[in-house]
Amino acid sequence: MTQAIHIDIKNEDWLSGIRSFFTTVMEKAGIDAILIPTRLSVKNRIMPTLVSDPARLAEADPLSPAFPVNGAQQLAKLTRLPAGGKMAAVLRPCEIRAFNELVKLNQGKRDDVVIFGVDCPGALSNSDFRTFADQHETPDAATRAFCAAAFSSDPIHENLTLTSACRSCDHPTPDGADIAVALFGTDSTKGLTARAHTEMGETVLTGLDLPPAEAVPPQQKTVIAAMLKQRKQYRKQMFTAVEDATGSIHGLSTYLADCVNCYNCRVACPVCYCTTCVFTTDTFCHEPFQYLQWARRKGGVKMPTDTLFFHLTRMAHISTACVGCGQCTNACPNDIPLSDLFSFVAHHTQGAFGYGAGLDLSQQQPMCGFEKEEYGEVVGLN
Amino acid sequence: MDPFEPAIIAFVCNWCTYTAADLAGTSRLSYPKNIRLIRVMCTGMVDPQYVIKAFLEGADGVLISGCHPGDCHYINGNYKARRRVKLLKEILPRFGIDSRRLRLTWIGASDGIQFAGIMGDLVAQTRELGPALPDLKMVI
Amino acid sequence: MDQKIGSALVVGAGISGIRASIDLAQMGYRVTLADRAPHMGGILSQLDYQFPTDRCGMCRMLPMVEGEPDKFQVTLKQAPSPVDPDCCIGCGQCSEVCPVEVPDAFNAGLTHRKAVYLPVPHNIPNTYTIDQAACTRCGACEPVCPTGAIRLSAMGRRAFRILVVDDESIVRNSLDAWLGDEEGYTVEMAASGPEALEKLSAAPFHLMLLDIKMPGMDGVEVLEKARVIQPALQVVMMTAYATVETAVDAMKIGAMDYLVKPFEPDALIPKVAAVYDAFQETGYLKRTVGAIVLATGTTCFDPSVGKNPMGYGTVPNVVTSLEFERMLSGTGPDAGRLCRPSDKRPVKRAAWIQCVGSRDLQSGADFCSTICCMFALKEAAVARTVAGDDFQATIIYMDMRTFGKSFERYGQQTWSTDGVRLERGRVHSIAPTPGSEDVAIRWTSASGETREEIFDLVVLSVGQRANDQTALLAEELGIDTDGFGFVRTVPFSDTRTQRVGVFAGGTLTGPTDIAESVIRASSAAVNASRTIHRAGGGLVEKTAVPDAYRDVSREPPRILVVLCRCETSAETDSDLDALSARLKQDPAVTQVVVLEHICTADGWNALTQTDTAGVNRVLVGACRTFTYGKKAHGLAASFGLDPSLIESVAMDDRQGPDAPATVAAIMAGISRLKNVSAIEENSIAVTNRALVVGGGIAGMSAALAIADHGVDVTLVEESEQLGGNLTWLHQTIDGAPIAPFLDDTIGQVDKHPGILVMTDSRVVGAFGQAGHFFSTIETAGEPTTTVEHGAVILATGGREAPTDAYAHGTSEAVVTQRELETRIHENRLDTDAMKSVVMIQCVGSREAPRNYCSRVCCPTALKQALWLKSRSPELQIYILYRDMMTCGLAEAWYTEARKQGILFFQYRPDRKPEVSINTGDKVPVSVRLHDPILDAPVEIAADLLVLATGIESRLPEALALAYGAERDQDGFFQEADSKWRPVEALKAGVFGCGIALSPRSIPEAVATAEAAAGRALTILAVERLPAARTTAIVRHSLCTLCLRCVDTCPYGARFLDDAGQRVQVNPAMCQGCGDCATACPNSASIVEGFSHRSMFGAIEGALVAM
Amino acid sequence: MNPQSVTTLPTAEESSESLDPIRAMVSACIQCGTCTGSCPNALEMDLTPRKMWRLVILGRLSAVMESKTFILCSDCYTCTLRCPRGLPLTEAMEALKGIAFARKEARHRGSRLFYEKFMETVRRHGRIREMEFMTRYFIAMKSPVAPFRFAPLGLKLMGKGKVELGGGKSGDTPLGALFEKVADLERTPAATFRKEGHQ
Repeated sequence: MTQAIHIDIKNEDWLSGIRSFFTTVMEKAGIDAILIPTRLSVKNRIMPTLVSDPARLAEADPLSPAFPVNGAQQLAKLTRLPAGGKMAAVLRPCEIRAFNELVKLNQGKRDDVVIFGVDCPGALSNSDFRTFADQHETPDAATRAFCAAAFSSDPIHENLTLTSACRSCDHPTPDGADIAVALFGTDSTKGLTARAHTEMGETVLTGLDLPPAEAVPPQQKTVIAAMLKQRKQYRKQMFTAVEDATGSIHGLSTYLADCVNCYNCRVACPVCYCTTCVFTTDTFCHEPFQYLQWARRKGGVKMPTDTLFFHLTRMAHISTACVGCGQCTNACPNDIPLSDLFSFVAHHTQGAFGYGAGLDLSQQQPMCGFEKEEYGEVVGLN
Repeated sequence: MDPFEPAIIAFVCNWCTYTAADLAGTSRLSYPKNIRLIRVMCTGMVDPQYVIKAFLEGADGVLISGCHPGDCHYINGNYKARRRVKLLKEILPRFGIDSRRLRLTWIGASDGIQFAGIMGDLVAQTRELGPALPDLKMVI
Repeated sequence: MDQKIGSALVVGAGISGIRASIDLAQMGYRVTLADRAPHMGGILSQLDYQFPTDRCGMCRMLPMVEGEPDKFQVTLKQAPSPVDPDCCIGCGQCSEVCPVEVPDAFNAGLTHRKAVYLPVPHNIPNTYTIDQAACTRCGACEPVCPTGAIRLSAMGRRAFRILVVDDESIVRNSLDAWLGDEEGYTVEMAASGPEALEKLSAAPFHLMLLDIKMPGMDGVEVLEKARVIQPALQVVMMTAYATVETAVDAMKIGAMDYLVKPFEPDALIPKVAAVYDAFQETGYLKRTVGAIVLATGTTCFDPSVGKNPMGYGTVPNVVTSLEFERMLSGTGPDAGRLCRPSDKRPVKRAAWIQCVGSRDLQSGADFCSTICCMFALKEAAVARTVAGDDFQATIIYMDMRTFGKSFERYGQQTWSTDGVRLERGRVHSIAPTPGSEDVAIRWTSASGETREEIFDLVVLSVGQRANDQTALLAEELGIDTDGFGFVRTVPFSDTRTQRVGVFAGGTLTGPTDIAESVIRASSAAVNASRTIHRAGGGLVEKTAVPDAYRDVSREPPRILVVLCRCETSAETDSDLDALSARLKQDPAVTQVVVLEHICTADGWNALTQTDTAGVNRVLVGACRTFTYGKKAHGLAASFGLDPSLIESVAMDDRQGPDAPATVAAIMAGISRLKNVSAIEENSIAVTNRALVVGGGIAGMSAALAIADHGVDVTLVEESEQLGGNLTWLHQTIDGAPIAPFLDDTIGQVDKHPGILVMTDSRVVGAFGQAGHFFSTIETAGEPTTTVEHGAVILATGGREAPTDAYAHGTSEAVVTQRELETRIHENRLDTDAMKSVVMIQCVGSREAPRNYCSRVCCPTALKQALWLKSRSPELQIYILYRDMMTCGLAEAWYTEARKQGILFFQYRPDRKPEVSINTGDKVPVSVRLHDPILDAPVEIAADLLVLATGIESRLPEALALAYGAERDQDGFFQEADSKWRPVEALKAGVFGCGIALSPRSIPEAVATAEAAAGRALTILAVERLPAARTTAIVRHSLCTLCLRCVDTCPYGARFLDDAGQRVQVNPAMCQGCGDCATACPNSASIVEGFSHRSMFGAIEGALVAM
Repeated sequence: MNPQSVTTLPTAEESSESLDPIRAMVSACIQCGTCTGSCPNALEMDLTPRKMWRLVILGRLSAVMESKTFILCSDCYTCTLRCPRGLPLTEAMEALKGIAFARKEARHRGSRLFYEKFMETVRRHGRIREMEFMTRYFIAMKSPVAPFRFAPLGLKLMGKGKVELGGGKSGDTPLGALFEKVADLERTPAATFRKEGHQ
């Protein structure tokens, strides 16, 4: 069985090399279709696309800084039930983690899909990407420019404002993929490595007939370590800022003051998996009398109501599954930095249960189990 | 000025703590009037949303109380409740809701006296903490 | 369908009586449950803690279908109660004024209570009762009762009306004094015949004392006329000596007796008492029953009456284990703080003395009380949690009998903690410590030295004794008791008495623990049911169709709020007005009505007659809730509304009606009503067939018990023949041969038209739910078949564990107990050629790999040893044991074995015997061991070494899992609750019995089989399984199929449907705990009556009121 | 023979069958130690009663005979009263004394002679005559120091008038016939025990 293969790169053109790699995958591994970020035919915008014709891979662009939606949700739609064919997907590390959480929630299955992950230097918010993409002549040029900056020896480029979720992300490598394509610390002249992390990955790699991987580039470790150091520092600052801003309900209300209850954040959230959110069901369809009663009690009631309730409930429901992808911030029409807040809460709730969202498929979600003897400290009055 | 009287919501399980509360009542044991008992079948039925709702509606303290470990009428609901309380205690204090405002206790059916005692202590402690959300001017 | 309703009488309302009653009632019988005590629960209502949880958990035995007692048709045989339980609101005012104080038996006499009292403080609903023996009938309680619930004056002797008719005032006055003032009857007087007749016309009387010689109308004439007015009246003539003949004539026309004047009270009073007793008799319920289950239980040994009182009653701070249990209790004398009785000092050092009144021939107990070892361990463990970790417990014991399922592990866990010390020894007596209230005790330790230690408190672990009631009952029913007063049963049964139709449950047939009591109760119940069934009484169809309630499902909520008013005052009125106005703010509240004293009969009538035409929900606020029992149904019927649309909330009568707590409760009630919809009766169809897996004695017994009820059974046996372990067993310890019993049982099974036996067959797969399972069965050489059935009983049994310890397998002279049994059975044992036999107990038991007691090995060793001894009296037999587990009546065999000269050596697991095999002419086996009594080595030359290796389970994990049941850590069937539901799995419809549960003897296996059959019949006997009122439902349009609810359900009541597209709930299995609703993030899963909307409303209501 | 030495079973000890009647009396013993705990003389005993009964049950006659435990039994019957098995322990103690005396165990010679001479005085006079009894005892003991060992006790008793000096005032009623009858019975000891029914 093959553990790792070499992806040939010509003229330092990663994009072409990767496209041809996935073409090989489709042809040799019996993949009927592959979910891969691909350019829209109509405009220089990128969306996850389920590609069945290998020729269409010419438009695939898994290296672009575009991150319009979290692909985990899309992959869940594809794998929820048997699809009648073999599929692959190319995902960012945070998308893989989100997908793992969805698998635990029976929303998708990994059995029938080969997941490819690509080292992720980070992404741009939707509006930043639009600006960035429009600055370049061709889509390829935009991606190349991004890669050149992002994978240079100094990974954070001055002109690229990655989202705060990405800048604080401490899992930039796709450890949960069946097959991971390494980019960090790679010598762009020498080609890339795809490494299998699972048995399924090994089977696929074995069938590709590609040359075995060369030695791991010596600088890979140091590049990743340097990046993580920087990100952890950013993360710390971000948490401190959130903590300072939201240390009271008053502070939290202020933080969320611009919220209009559009619920876009939860629509964009990959792990908020309910088809219909409880806040849009009859449970929160209050009687008119209710509003009047609230108004009578406090002298006034802000409408729409239940804003804080919504966000706190979301924290209770999904903070233990939050993978920090940043899509909530990305989706907010009023630019509330929701991702900072949720990452902060998730950091504490996941820490409390010793849980890492999406990192280990075999780890049970904290709210799905119990031990007979645990957390004695929360019991009693003292 | 009157001393601050906290409002406390107590979610009590039908089989143990509710019975203990009833026993305290029939035994003529007094416990503070600040406690509002809400009977649930099992502490495992207490959704974190209920706790959040209670605080947002103005509760100064929330108690969840059920059967002792190993004694749950529904086998293990109390263990699950304990995890949910653990979760809430990680979230709510970050936003200024003191961890001591959310309590979980085990009070068995024959523990009428303990029930009255715990209610007294709970009110005293919460009174000391003061109002939970003094700056919450409107229902939001 | 015109089916006879069978009825049964259960005597004794302890745990076994309740279990038997519930079983019979669930099978559809009318059950009369009788008890002497004014409350149910027996001794267990006094025990707050049970191991292994060290908590109570008794509620888990309650019928899984929550709800209304009358549904089970349990009728209480009741002497008329002076307190009307329907009216009593438990306010306690009567108790406050009662002048009588008596020791409270509930707290084992450690506290006092009034003559009017709550029998069990933590009952719900709880009503007062009057201890008629202690009550002086002073009447103080009657006027203070706010609801008129006390009818003392209409009770007992006061209700017995006597008319004294005599023209002499001195006679009238003295009779009034004797009968009225002294004896407490109601006495009225008439000075002449016409006056007497006038009184008789005006009011009923029970007895007339009638003078014969009166001016005007004489006694005989009065008698004639009186008999026309009140034919049932009893008359005693009073006559002077001269007119005795007239008196005799009077008796011919209906007088019952006469008295010759002058007479003393001693002559009169017994005659009146006899009439009174007869009058009372007629007040009792009389029922014709098809079978009787006796469950009158045992009583605790009273050390003070024994030869050796162990200081009890004389030395301070010596208490019985039952008293100690009450001392630990929250409702006990010190409210759950552990203080010693004499000076209320906290108890930090306590000693338990075991076998007080047990295993003691001097106190007439050649038996083991079975429960005390575990009882003491539990008390020690609980005491440590109550009194703190510095509590030191010392248990002084003879053998530590951790014989039951999981007992050994509980024991190890308890005695391995610091602060719990076990001392093998026996205390001979207890004397006071001069100058101190501490208790000093002296005993000889295992190593032989004499120890003297001082304790704060000494607990006597008192044994069990047959109840004094038992002898009376036995005599009346014509059944036998043994020398100890326990009821004798027929061979191979723990519950059948010699008299057909009379069965015994619980501890009546010998001391046993809770689980076994419950098992015996269920076994007795199913046997009673068989008797009734055989006599033509059937299992009942669902009788009455519930009243059709108005369909209000499409109407918006319109709520009527009824508030109860206790006192009329301007303040109350204005409070009520304010409250009404406040409630009416909610448009859903269409009407608020105030009624007076709903707790009284008038108030209740006013409530039931309230006009509910314009509303579709009703909320009643009163001092006490009416959600229990008949009242809720009564209201539902009079309002024509489904009971779920009627809510009742408690208003605190100590505060005004607008007190925040009251308002909060009412608002919560309104919120619940707004969000509730009438629930349609859920039920699921039942396949009336049982599958029994395993054709040993347990499987066969279960199959027969079920098939005898007309329910078909498929019995699957893996081997080619039925019989299991009984095929190699020779005889029982009391010498009963096993083969005839086995042949008879197999014969019954073979002949039974309702039982299909499949030998050489195995269950290879199964799925389904209670009421409807599908099992795939593979039979050797035949195509697989699928059986549809409503319940399954796993009776897969066990086998003797293999061993290679003590040189087993290397010599013909080393055998296991089973191999010995086989040699005896096959006549291959030459007892005459042997001089000595050694038996080693606990080989691989009570430690890894089988860390449990196999229970049968000690009695088996005794059986074999006694058999060998009877064959060859000169044969020397040595039994090497750790603790002799001869529980209950098996203890007598231990005594017998000792008397026969069989020698016993105790060994510790860290100092096991050593065995070597000799060659040549030497005696084949040498056994070396350490005798702890002599503290010296012993060497035994043995011709035969017999190893007791214990029993291991034969329940395959895959089989258990196929039915959604689990195995415990030792591989046995995991019961739903070790005490209260010992033969059923957590998953409804799946039962276990016999050795599959845990190692046990033949009668014990049969009892579990019958118990499992009885529990299964509660499902199989009905056509549709009713669902609990509070169950969870799935709102499919919201469901995202994450299956968290399926995973979290503790009852396995949720499943994904065949298409994998919908989560379904089996309403018969769902218990309504709501865990699924909490696990579900978007309320796709909700529990009826506890929706988020309703809970949010309750929370808001509570806080709005503040 | 040391009780701590190895016990070999089945017992090979000669003449251990003389223990059989006593074994039968105590065979139901469960070695709980209540007898030892309740015995007022236990502290003086070289073997606790429990150990001694164990040796009896194991048939170790010589080890039992070497012990003075049964000799020290003062027949207070506390153990018999307290024994949970209801065993006739005091009588078994007596029976052991009987065996020891019958075997003329050297170790128990003093006790044996004390009893013998006591009973002889009783046989001759129908009552105890202290001076004659002690004189006979001293002669039988053939020990020059024996009188001196008893001197302090004797003087103390004399001082209280508890010892009748000289021929005495009361008349004698010799009990020879009675003693012969008992001797007759004792020739069949097993039968006696069975008759008294201590099984």
